[in-house]
Amino acid sequence: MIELSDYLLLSAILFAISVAGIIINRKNVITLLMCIELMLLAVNTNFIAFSHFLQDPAGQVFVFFILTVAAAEAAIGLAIIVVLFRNRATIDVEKLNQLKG
Amino acid sequence: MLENLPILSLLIWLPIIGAGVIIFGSGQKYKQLTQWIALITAAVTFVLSLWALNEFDSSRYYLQFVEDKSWIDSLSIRYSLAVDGISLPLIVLTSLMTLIVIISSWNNIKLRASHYLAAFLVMCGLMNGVFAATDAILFYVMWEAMLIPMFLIIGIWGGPNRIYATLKFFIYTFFGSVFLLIALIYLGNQADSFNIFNMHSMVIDAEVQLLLFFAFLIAFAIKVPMWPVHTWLPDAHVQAPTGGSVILAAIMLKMGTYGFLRFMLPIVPDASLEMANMMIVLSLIAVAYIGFVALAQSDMKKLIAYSSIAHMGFVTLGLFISFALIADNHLDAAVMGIQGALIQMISHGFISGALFLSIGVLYDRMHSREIKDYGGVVNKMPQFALFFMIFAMANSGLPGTSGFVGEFMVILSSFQVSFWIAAVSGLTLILAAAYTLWMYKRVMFGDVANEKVAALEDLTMRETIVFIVLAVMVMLFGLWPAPLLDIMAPSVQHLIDCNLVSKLTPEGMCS
Amino acid sequence: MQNQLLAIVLLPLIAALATGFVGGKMPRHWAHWITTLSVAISCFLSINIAIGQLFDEVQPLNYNLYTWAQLGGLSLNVGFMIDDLTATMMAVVTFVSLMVHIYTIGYMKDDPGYQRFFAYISLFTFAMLTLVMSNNFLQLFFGWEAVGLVSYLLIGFWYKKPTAIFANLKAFLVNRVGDFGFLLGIAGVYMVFGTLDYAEVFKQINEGYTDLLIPVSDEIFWSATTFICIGLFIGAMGKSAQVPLHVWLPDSMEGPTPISALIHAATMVTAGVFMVARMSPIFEQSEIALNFIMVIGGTTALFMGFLGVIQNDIKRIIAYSTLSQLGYMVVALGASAYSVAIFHLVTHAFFKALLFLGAGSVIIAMHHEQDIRKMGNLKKYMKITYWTMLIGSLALIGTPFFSGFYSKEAIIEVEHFSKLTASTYAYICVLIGVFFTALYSFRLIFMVFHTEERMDEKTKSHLKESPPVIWVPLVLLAIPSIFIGYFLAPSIMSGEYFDGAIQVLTSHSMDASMVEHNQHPLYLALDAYKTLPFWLAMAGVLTAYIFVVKKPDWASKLKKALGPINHVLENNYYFDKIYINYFSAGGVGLGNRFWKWIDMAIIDGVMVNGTARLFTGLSAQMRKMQTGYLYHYVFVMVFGLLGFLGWLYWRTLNG
Amino acid sequence: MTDPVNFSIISSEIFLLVALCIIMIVDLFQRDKERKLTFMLTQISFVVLFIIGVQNLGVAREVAYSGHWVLDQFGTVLKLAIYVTAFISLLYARPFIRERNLMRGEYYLLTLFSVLGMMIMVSSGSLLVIYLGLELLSLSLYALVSLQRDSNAASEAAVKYFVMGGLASGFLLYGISLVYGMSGSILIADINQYLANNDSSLMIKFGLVFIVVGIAFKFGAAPFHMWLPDIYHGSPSSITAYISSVPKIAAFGMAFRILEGAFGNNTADWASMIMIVAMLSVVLGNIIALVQSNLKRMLSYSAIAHIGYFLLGVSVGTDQAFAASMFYIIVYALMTLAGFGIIIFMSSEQKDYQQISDLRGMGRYHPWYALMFSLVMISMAGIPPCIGFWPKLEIFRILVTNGYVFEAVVAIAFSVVGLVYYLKVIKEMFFVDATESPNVSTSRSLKIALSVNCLLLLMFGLMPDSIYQYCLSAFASLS
Amino acid sequence: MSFQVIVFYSFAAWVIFSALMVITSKNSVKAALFLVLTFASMSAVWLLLEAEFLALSLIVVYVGAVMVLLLFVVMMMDIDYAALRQGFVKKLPFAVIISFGFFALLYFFITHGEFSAENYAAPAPRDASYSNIKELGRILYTDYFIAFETAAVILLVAIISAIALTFRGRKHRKAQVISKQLAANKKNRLKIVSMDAVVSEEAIENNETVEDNEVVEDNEAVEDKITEKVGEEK
Repeated sequence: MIELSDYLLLSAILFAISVAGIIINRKNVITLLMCIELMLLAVNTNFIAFSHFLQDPAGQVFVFFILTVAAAEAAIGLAIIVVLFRNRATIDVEKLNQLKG
Repeated sequence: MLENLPILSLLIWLPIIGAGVIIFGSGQKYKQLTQWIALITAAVTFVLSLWALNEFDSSRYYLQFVEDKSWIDSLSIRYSLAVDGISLPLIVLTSLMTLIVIISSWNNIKLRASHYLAAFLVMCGLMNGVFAATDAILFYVMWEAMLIPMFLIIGIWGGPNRIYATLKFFIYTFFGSVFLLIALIYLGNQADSFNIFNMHSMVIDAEVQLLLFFAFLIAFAIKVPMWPVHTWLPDAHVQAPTGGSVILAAIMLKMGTYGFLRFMLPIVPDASLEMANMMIVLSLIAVAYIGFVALAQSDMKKLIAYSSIAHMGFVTLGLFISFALIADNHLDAAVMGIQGALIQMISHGFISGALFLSIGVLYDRMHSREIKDYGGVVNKMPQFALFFMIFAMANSGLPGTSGFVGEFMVILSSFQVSFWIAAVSGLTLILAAAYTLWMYKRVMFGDVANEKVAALEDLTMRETIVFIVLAVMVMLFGLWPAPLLDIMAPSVQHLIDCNLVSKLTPEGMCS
Repeated sequence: MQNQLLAIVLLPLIAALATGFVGGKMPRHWAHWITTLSVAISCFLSINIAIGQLFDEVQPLNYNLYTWAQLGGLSLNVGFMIDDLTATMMAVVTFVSLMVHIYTIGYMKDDPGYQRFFAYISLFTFAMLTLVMSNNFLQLFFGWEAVGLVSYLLIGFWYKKPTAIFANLKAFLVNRVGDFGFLLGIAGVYMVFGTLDYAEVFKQINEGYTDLLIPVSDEIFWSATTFICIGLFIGAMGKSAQVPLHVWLPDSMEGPTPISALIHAATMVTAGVFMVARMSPIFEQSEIALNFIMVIGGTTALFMGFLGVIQNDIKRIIAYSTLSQLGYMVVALGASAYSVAIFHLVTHAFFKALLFLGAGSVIIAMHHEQDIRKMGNLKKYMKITYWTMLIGSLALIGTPFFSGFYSKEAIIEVEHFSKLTASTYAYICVLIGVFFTALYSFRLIFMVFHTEERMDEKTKSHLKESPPVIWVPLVLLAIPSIFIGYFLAPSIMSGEYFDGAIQVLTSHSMDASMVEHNQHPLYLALDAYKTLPFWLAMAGVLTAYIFVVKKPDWASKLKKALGPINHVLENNYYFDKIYINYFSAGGVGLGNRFWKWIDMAIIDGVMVNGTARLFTGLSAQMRKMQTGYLYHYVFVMVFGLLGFLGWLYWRTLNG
Repeated sequence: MTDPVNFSIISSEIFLLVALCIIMIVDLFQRDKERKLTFMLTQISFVVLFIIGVQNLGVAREVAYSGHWVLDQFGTVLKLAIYVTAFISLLYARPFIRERNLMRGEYYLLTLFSVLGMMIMVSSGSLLVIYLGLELLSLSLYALVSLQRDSNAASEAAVKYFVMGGLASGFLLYGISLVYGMSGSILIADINQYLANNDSSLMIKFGLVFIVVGIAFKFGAAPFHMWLPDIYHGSPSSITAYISSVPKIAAFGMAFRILEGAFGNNTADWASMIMIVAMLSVVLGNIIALVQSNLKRMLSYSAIAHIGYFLLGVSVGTDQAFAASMFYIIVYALMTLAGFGIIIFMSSEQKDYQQISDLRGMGRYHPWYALMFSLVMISMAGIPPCIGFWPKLEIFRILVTNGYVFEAVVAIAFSVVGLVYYLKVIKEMFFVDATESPNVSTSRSLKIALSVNCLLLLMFGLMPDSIYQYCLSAFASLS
Repeated sequence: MSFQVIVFYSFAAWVIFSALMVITSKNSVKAALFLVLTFASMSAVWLLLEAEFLALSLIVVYVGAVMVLLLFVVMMMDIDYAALRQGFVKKLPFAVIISFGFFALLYFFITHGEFSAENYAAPAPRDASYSNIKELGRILYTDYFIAFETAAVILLVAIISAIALTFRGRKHRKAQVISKQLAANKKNRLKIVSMDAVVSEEAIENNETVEDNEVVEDNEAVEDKITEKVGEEK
């Protein structure tokens, strides 16, 4: 049978990948956005797995709201990226270093 | 009606309110007016302090003019004020010196004069507050707040290197006081109240006492200042405007030794006893080593600043020598040591204040503090030379001036502990005379050295009044210190009877 | 009587304050009237009291004026103690002072600081009186330092003269070195006796007390009494200019001549001698201290005498003579012959003041020329000055019948009979000293008043006798210079004079040995030719005569012959050089090093500013962490998370 | 199964939401370039909210909406602080945004939305609602930061804030999911109940690590502080003033709800972590701030340090400690508002004057404002008699009382380091000679607001109890 | 090995693979498509967990809406992928180490923690009449009333801010426009002004020029404002 920890490990792998993705990506801001979505996906998987094994709908509700928020977040994130691109004509992460020190 | 007057509150808040009025009415247009307001405020404060002195009952020990109001209930911090024979003379000294500073800087400050006066008034109130507070946190608040006006005074009206000096002053002293804060918090927790006098009757075990001792030591030693944390003082003094130097030397340094008396000695007597030898050595270094350093100075203010450190060494010496004396059961000598320290505090207030004013008089006319720029001033300013001579002699501890009294007592009492302590501290007789009179010789005596000296004019009326007051005080306490000592005597006796006993066990403590 | 005492002390003070503070606004002649009158009254009252004490056997008086400070059980007072010793001193002080006041009227006539000068000397009289009349150590110390202060002011009276302001600083500092010891001595007194009151201290001594031991190190302990005595005597060495603290006195001649007479001959310098006599009960307790005193005194008496011979400045000769004579007094103290010391003090006060004032008279006549090589044959112009000075010199060298003879003779005798270890040395010193005293004294007389006229024409044309205001004091001083010894000798020699005021242990007392010499003063003088000192003195005079009058070229030849010795003498045994080059320059250098190396470099540079630099540097480095790169930020954040997880992991594994 | 719907306990939120919609619509039809009406309505709604809040002050603790919503003294006091600080920040913002083409209805709307989010955060009874409130706040802030569309710095700051914020949300959610998995509930009360009955398990600790990281990020505590200086620096100053002050109060609400509300029985599991974070913040913030020459950046590093002090209180974890922290954070919000108020005050004529050296000559040409700013700096440095001293004192007192003497000494020693850079500002204003007057705003309302704000620092400093007693009462009603 | 296990592992593998592709692709479009794949695979896993509604929502919301938006934006920006490609590989090992360490820790806790099969036994499958949607719907509007409303407000904020940030009418892009640059010519750029040698007149001339320019700019600005306003009203 598939145990709870299997699901959790899957989500953990996903989580680690998304973190790695944010660190290694030095060029494209949009990819960062995707990494965050991946991370939320990992969290969601956790919730659903727990919800299933606990037989408690609260986890699923939580995921529902996370999905909602993630959508809103994506919208705002993309808007911000658009603003950035308009200002700089680039979305290169490596060039986002005006503010430092 | 007068009996119910909250005299201590008035002494604190009156000058501060006066300062507030001045700040709001600042500007060149009202310059005259603000000056008069400042003068009147300071004068009233001084009169009030004299009145308090008159009302003060010095026949036996108890706290007087007690005010106790709730302030910060959540922290059990109270607005409580009271004085005893140790703090009251310091309050009078503070009020007097503020008045003197305000008179003496009447026309000397060109840039934002009203703010300058306001700063001094604020400081006067806060310093009175430090001496009057019986709540530890209230004390600390005043203690810290006092730094701000001084910081501004040096920073705004100071000499060319003022920024370095004032930052150093502020940060140095602040650094010290944060440890004080920790200690006070700890004690407040243990005592369930921040009342200083409750702290006096606490049982504290030896290890904690030692930690508290060092916390207090850092805070107060910096303020005194003791060697080796004294280096802020010469810088601050040299850069400060005359009034700033006067207050700094006359009052602010006393805060440190007052702190020793109020906190360190009574609260951690066992640790103090244990560390008394270290303190004595540090004091002796201050006296001898700093005396030599003063000898090498070419800047008058720096010289007097170093001499201040050396003289404050006597205060700390007197305070800590008493531990060794009590241990040997020389109670009379212990009284003498502490009384000597106290009177040295007051006397040094007058003398150093007067010396800095004297240098200010010269600086106002010549815009130089370098000894080598002077020479033969006596030819042009005979009156000034007379006063300066009196103060210089007082500084070198001539009997008959107040400068002698404290040193005499401290040397006498320290001899009971060890010949060597007395011998090293007695070096001041030679060193103080050497650096002060050598400076006097180079500045005042001789033929007129240059054209600038030739253009000097003697004291104005205003300066003369100030100097007469100070000279009278210096001579008065030199020839007859008894009145002052009598005011302090019950408090000192109480200190020795009740506060310097071991705090390791509840036995033998009286409240 | 108490009012009288107060008047004696306070009148000069009030006069001093009056002339000092408002002197500039009053006519010049007011200044001398106020001060001279007040000192005259003081003098009159003092003599009155002295007569009462000495001859009418009025009970000694000891009372407190006011409480200076009350410290626990210890009460420090200001008060007076009047007994034979004090009364004598008061009379001498006020009398000499009065003479000097009168003399000053003439001497300082044209000086711009006229009022100031009177204020100073009046103040000095006050200070000296507080010193001698004190009944406790505190007040003694007050007077002690106060006379030092006035001396400082007076030496630097001509503050424009670089040498004068150098000399006054030097005088003050050297005196401070002495005071340092003195203060420690007082501290010792307080430690041992628990009081600073004379009467109490003496009472404790008489009733027997236990000497304490003062630990100077773990191994070495000193007797507190010895310590006190030596401490106090170091003070006396400063004030009474004993080797090696004598260096200030010759330089102090930079001051106006009246004060040389008043302070540096008659009164202040004898304060040390007075003090030791006053403390005789304590000094008696310590033979070590007495020996020490005797060695110092003998050395001073002899070696300063040598220096007197080679000086050419008229005042300096007298100054060295003073040093030497002070040595005589101190030697007598060491031999427990306190009364003899005081005796010499009194006689010396008169004839030395006389000599100084006479020298002053000469100096005025010479228009402030002090070099005796530029004088000569002044006898022709200044008869009174010549005769009075001759009297003074004769008294000084101990010519029979003159006052100096009795006191000096007594000193030599007590040295002879003293049983202390150092007495032999002291005896030899004082004996040889007699010869040299005569030599330099008469060298001065011959050089100034005889031989050919060496001054320039301009000075010569103005030479004349000084006005009466100057010569009257000379005459008035000349009288006691001749006779006072004759009158005082019997009672002092018999030890009855200071009965009660001075205490001598029987083991130290020389009364018994002195008795056989205790004849009528007239016989004593007539028998003088039998004694060695007389012949030594005569030899001195003769030598002076030969070298100065007969064969002046011999002097320079001798000088050449004694090259190295002469060099040492001319440099004052190198004392000044050592003090200036090593002690004072060394002190300043040490201070400079402390300041530059420890204060500025280590404490300020490394510790204070170093901390500031450390934090600033740290800050500058740490801000570089903030690269501005998003992935670095995330990395740091993840790293923080990993840190916590790792910490949890570690904690889980380790329970 | 469900509670009867009780609108009275969410009256504030309902009011705000209604007001929001009205303002939104009113703004749409506004022709006024100044957006005066929008502004007025916004501020009026804060006033009304404040009144509602004051009426709620004495109300007993109520739990509603299946435990997802809590009305208690704690939340009310925090909300009141939020209203006041937000109100002041908008006062500051007005002249600033007027000159920077930011005077748009969205500015006020987004502010109001974020306030709503914060209200939800501090009143929530479940992790879910906290998360939602947090996101509502965060999303509004992301938008606010990038609202100045033509600014390079602002958009960079927005991207950084967004990415870092998303990451932190992820961490927080991961932690929440684990806690949910263990306790089986997302209701704070249930979790607390579960932990009271069960031992703290490894997974709870594991989840807590993530939660603590998420919370630390929201505060900007080291080492999760990296976003903070850049965001504060890059955002338009008025928005910096806002995001540096108000959300901190809400974040404290969140921290308390989660850490104490849910994990109050397991203080040991998170206290040491918070302590580490706090000490790191104190050290790092104070040190890096030393060499900053840009006032905004300096203040942001100082913010990190302040958060460190504040978290020291949290880490102790007793009610009193939380009260002290609450006191600290409210006071800090007031101080930092005034601090960024300075920058707004300096930045007129459409140019941003942010360097410390730009203050030069303030003491000479504008002595009153120089004095006011000095009060801010003194307060931030924690020197009496300004208010900044008292919360510090209280934090240190809590530390010492609970035996963290060493931590207290280190923290207090670093406050000396902190003093240095605050004094630098005063130095620049007063001690350095200036030949020309520094640039300052002419807006009267800003001047008044700023003076009042700064004087409040002094006034409260003399009567700290006027704030602190409410903080204490917030916790007194809990237990 | 049951069917479910096979499904789980195969989809899990897809999830991991596609997630790795997301973070390693240079091309955003590619990455976005891989993200879609990740989501789709993950929704299959969710189905195993009996979260049918959410599994479908995931596809609808993400794949249908969010990803489209994402792609839209990606396409909209003309990004130079060649430039983005540089300097990527050398940072990879570092990230691998970090993420591996991270995962190792997670692995340790998850496997050593209390989430074992004993504590969390697999629940019995629901019967067919059970409706995931119904249950969620029921509690969403009752127990989770507050959360639901908040989520609604969040969406409102998203709308408002997205509009506020991106909508600005015409001509407000600051980025360089290549076509415009290419189209530029000398006549448009360069204005030749005839000048006299007299200084005072020169000054006047300059002033006039400046004023002219300002007027033009002002007009433009006003126009912009108007269009913006209209846009907002719409």
